[in-house]
Amino acid sequence: MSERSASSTPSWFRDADYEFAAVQIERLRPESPWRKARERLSQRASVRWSLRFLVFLALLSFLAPLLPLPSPAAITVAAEPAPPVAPWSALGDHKFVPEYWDLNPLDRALVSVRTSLFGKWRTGPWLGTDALGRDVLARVVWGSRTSLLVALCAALTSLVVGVTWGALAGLVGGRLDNVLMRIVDVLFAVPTIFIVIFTLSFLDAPKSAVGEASLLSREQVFFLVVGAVSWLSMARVVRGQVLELKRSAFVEAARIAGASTPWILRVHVLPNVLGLVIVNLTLTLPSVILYEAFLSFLGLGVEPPKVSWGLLAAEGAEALNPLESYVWLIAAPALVMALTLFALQTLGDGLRDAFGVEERSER
Amino acid sequence: MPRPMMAHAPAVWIRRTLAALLVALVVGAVLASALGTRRERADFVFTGGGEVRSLDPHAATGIPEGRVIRALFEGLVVRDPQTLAPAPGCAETWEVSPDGRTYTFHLRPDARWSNGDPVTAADFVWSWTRLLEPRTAAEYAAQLWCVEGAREFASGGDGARDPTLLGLRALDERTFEVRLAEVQPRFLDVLCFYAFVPLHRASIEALQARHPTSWGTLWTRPEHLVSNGAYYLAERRIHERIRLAKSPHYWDADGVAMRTIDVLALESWSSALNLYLTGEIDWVDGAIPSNLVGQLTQREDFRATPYLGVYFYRVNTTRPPLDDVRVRQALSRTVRRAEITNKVLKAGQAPNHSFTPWGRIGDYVAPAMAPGDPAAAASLLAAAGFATPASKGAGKPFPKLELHFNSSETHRALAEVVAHHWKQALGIDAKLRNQEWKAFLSAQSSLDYDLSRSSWIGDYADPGNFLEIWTSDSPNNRTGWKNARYDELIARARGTLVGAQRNALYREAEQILLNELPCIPIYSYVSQNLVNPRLGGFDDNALNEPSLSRLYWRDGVELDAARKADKRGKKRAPAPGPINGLRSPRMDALLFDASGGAQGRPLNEEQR
Amino acid sequence: MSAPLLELRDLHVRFAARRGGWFEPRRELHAVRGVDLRLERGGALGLVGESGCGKSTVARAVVGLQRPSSGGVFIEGLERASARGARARELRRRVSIVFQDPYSSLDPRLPVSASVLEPLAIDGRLRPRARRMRVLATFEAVGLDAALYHRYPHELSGGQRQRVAIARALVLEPALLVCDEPTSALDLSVRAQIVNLLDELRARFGLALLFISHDLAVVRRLADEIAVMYLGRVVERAPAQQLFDAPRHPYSKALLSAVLAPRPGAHEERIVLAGEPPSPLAPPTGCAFHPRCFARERVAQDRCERESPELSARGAQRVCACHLTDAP
Amino acid sequence: MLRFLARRAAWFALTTWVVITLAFFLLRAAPGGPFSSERKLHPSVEAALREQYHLDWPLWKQYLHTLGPLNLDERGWLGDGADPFGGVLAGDFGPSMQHRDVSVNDVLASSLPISITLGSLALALALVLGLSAGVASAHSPGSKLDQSVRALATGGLVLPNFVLASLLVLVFAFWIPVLPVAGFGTPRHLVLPSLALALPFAAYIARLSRAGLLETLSKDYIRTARAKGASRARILWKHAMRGALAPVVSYLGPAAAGVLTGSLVIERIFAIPGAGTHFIASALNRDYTLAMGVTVVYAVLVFGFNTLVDVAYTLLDPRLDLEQEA
Repeated sequence: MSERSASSTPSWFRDADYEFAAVQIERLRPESPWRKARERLSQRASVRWSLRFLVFLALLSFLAPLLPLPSPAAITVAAEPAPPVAPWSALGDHKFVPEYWDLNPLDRALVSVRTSLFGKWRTGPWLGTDALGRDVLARVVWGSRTSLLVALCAALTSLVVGVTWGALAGLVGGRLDNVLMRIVDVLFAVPTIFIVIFTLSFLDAPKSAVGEASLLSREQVFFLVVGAVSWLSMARVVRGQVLELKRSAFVEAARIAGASTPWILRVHVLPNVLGLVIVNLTLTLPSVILYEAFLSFLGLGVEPPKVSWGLLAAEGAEALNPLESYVWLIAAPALVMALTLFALQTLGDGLRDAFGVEERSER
Repeated sequence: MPRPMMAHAPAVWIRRTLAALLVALVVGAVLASALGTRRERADFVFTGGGEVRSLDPHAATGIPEGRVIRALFEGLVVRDPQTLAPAPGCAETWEVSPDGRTYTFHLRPDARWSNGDPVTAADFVWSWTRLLEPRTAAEYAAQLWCVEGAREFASGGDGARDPTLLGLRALDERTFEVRLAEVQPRFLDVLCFYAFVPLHRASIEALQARHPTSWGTLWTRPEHLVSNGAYYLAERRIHERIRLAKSPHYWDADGVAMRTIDVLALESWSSALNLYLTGEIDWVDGAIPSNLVGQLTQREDFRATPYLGVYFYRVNTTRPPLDDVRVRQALSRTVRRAEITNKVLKAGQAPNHSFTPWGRIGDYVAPAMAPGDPAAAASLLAAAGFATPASKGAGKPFPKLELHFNSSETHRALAEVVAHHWKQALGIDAKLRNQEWKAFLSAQSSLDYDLSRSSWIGDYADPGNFLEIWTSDSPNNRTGWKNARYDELIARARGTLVGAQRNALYREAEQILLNELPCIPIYSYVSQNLVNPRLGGFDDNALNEPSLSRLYWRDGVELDAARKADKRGKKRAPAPGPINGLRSPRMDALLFDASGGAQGRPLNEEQR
Repeated sequence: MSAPLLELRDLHVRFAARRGGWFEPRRELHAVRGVDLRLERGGALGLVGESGCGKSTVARAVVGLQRPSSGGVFIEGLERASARGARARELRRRVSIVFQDPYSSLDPRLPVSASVLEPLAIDGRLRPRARRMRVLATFEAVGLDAALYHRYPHELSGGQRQRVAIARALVLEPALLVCDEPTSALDLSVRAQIVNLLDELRARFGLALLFISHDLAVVRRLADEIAVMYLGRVVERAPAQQLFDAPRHPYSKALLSAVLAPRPGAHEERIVLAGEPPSPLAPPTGCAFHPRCFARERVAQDRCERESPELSARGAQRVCACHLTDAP
Repeated sequence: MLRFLARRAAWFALTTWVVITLAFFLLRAAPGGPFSSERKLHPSVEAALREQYHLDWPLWKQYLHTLGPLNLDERGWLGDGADPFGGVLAGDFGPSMQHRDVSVNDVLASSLPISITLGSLALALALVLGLSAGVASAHSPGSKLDQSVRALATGGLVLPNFVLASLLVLVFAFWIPVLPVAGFGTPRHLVLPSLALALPFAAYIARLSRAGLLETLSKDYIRTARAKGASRARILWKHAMRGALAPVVSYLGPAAAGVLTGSLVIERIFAIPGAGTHFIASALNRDYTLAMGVTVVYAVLVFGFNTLVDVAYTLLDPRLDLEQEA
């Protein structure tokens, strides 16, 4: 037989006839599924509000030093926890002393901007004060930094480690898949709380070097540990989806056409996994925030004077008793936590619907 | 065209199996909880915190352990629950030789073990020998090293140990002689401690014969434990409860009212409080969360009593700048102790101006340290060459200090307040380091800290108990502080029999301590008890050790009378419990005589 | 004589058994057990049989998705599995496939034009502009409106999607189009359109078709020659008309009688096969069909249980594997 | 199936070994030891204790002794010294270093059944509550019932369980005094803790089953069933449940691990003498043996439950293939 070269093949199609149409058709921008998903998302009021709330919260926690709040750590030795006052009855006073703890340079700059903006004025105890006279509002706002940072850390690890891990296992398959997924299984079976306790106690270990030269702060280790445990389910989910994609007809069609693995990964797998990843993220974040609360309850949370919602909730839960309920001590952190998680969940639901409806209609 | 059936079949049985499994789980769980552990409430229920770690008096160390062991066992002498003075226990009488070196105890003829055996002097010889045996690894063995031959016995190799060389003799069945190698003026106080109770040799050795290589504490199980105290061990469920039941063989069984006592292990104070408020517990002992102090101190059932304990910060005197005594004094003189006790702790604690808690123990009156004075402190700091807020930039900046504390809300709050004081008066930044308990201890023992939270609780009412930890060879010093004069004074006091002379020596030593300040005393403890108002015979004392065998339930009349007599004017609290009271047979007999008949008393409606 | 476009020589495909059943030892699934087939340029071969008879595996082996365990797939005389580099690329151009389910064969995240474009992009022969023109040309060839160019699969009907899938298969101008039950997931009306389209494409481009289906009506419409598979074997192969007129193998008879409406006046009764096809994990001894064979009841032969019948000629163009019909 | 289980068993052994090794070395590397305390032990006493618990041995010997199955101890513990077997692999965790009267096996024997009772009750409750809520909500999507169930389900997911538990105690033990505040012993004592433990999981199961049901309901075979005249409730229970159950079942694995972790909090709040308390306490107290015991038990439970779930999942969906997965 003779091997025919491509050029010698008489084409079935008279491509040239379509030159004009090809130019025309490229002008019509395709409507990407992402944009459609976005549209579908923004059609829901609840999703819009959730998104707004989360953005607001993120801004609030980032800009906390800029706000004219009392110091969340400053102790005024009060007799009893004071209940909230309405903003109009006690707008605030001029007693702010910038006695923040070790802040990073950016935050310190923000504090100085704040003092130049508001002077010594600070808000009143709008959400009440706790047993040491600390302002609950300030603590909730500053506490959001820890909680959101923990969530962010977990999100990043999930994305970087979890997605890579799962995609690798699913795509390569075979022995590697087996090994990778068994590692995940083993890690799942190792009680994470145990790891947390010991990592923290290593951190508490006496430092042989001269005082200050600590490698990682307690927060950082805390973040690392939480991140380290949060990617596991992401890896599983991604692997499952990749496996399904790998067996799907359109990937097989691409393979028949000679597509390489990177090609398939780029063109077919990643875009199809992304929706799932995002949805799974919105599930991971709430559970991580709750995990932080759990650790705080066990006394393994962040170090004072740093605060977190979990710590506030754990402190506040003590105040829930029949003798004297200092309701605001628990209500404020619990409410803001609930709202955040609620917003994340609404967003997750919205995303799932936005991405998922298409998938469902295709099956 | 025939197609393979979709496998519907398994789904059905799976659904059924799952459903059945669910039902089985629920039923099983409910049954398990219903069958296993249903029991009557004990006459008296209390909690002192977590699980009792050991019931072996030689292995146990803590306060909750002590309460149970003292109910189970009775030593030669016991503390009088009101005065804490040594009172006759298993020994009816005793003599001390004039040189203070020989103690002769005469055991009660009716002292019996819970299995009916008589308690003999030989039991004490055996028990104390077991205590001194190195393999027992008893923490309190060192307290007996004043006994002749004890130190050699405890430190000798396996072959060198000869129990017959110990100064312990059973002169006869009921006479027990102890010869001391060195004078111990507080020997009787030491003996009140629960480590020195007798153990039932026969039962322990029988178990050991059955399990020859076991050094374990198998004998502390309810089915094996034989005790000589007012109670015997009826039941023990790890991490749940210990049930004590009145021992019929106890020599003073007639004086014991509560037939059963439950000791609950509760990790969280909130759940203890909740149980107390629902009448499930009659006595809760534990530090109250700051949120609740204000509320509780108003109530009649809250009892705060001065407690033999001091809260202080250890200062690492080996680290600059804390090696400078002026710096330590400056730090100490800027702590506003009264503010801490009145505004933060609020439960009745007292600011400490000496290391000895409450400024005095018995007839010992502690010297006072230099009074709090921020200005003086600032000048001390300036004299040490450091910049202060007033020094306008003169002097070197004070390095950042780390203040270690173990994870607890109270320690954290206190550290925050103290750091605030230092910042305010001296411009010193203290970084707070919250450490997990064991890491905290490890840092403290290896002197890897600047300042470290600490506390010390006395075993008995004696200043030596507190001051001896600061000698240079004490493992509890942990500050790197050494003072030869101090060591000498303490050593001399230890060998002095006359109380007044000894107190003078201690006073001189404590003055040195307060000048040098390897520690910054903060406040003296109070015991914080929530006690059912109906409970009678609950004696407040500085060790928070009411005698469990003296407790009884008041009836309505007595409760009213007690309430009238109470002049604290506090809020009434519910007093659940038996309305007709529950008294010991002896008290009942007395009452019967007094009222001249068996007519009932008016009922009280307060029972819940 | 030049090599045929497609030739299967004693093709065997074995799988490690996926589900050995409860408490059963692991076994091997012998999905294709020695298939020989030939297809000339422009020809149309229909492959029929029940689900699980191995016909899809044959299709997958032809397009290179499944490596043969032994035997070989030859495209224009070249062995598929051993081809490398430029030859492999050339082979990929020569053969393409249309899958059964138009729903899952298109990437939901890509506009359909991108799906059609993909083989061109991978092949890399044409410049981007030319690729788009080619896509439009194939759109027209398969009867798709150019307005659907930027649409997503979920916006299209099943028939449209299958046309997209066909366009994708045509875009590299293959010589052989493997159709793996391309119509079975479609509505009846659409089915006819797709069949017509395939027929038309075959006529227009001289495309050879390997048409796999259990729908005999469709096969009859498209195929010149038909091979009947049972349990991994070809049991009968004959020109389409001959097979439909006079099936020789009992299984072929059963298939035909089950599917074709009884012709008025026809005296043959409808044959209903008993039971389900045996598991390919545990094929019956002897003739794989014997447990369900109705003819055997009439002419009992032990041989069927012992000996596997070989394909043997039953006339000029047809072969059959049956002991009972051995005698012509 | 056997093959699957055999493979699982191999992985199980590996996992256990990893957990044991990790726990052993983490514990020994952590600062402080089981016998460090505020009132420092006399060196001779500490030495005696260390000898008694073999902490004076070289690390490798301690490790082998902990691992077992050979008892390297020449004396034996709490029993016949003649026993040649010991260590984790022989099912003997040794003596507890903090609870000096008992062995770790004793502690586990008394606390584990309680935790398992509580946990399984909570899981069952979560399933019952979650599935019924899911079904109720899927019965008429968009209705008031559906909306309130969804709101409740979200509520269960947004609060830390200790806050939930405290609220439950306040409401059902003090405001409406119907249930005991804490303790263990009667079925009534189990109501609040298992509820507090179950609620977040019930909420999640409700969401999962609702979504699963709705998806299954849109499938063809359900339409067929409906066309045949089956009532919606019947369709829900008889037909759609199977499709909806799969995600719920696959969630049970993580849920069981979550219940185990959650019970650390719940047991503390309700003063339940389960294993959860030991989990934290033993690690904090450096009770090497007890910490090892609870860790291994936890790992075994999680692994075992995941295996069970995998089996159940495969049974629900025969297309899934254990051999493949293993």
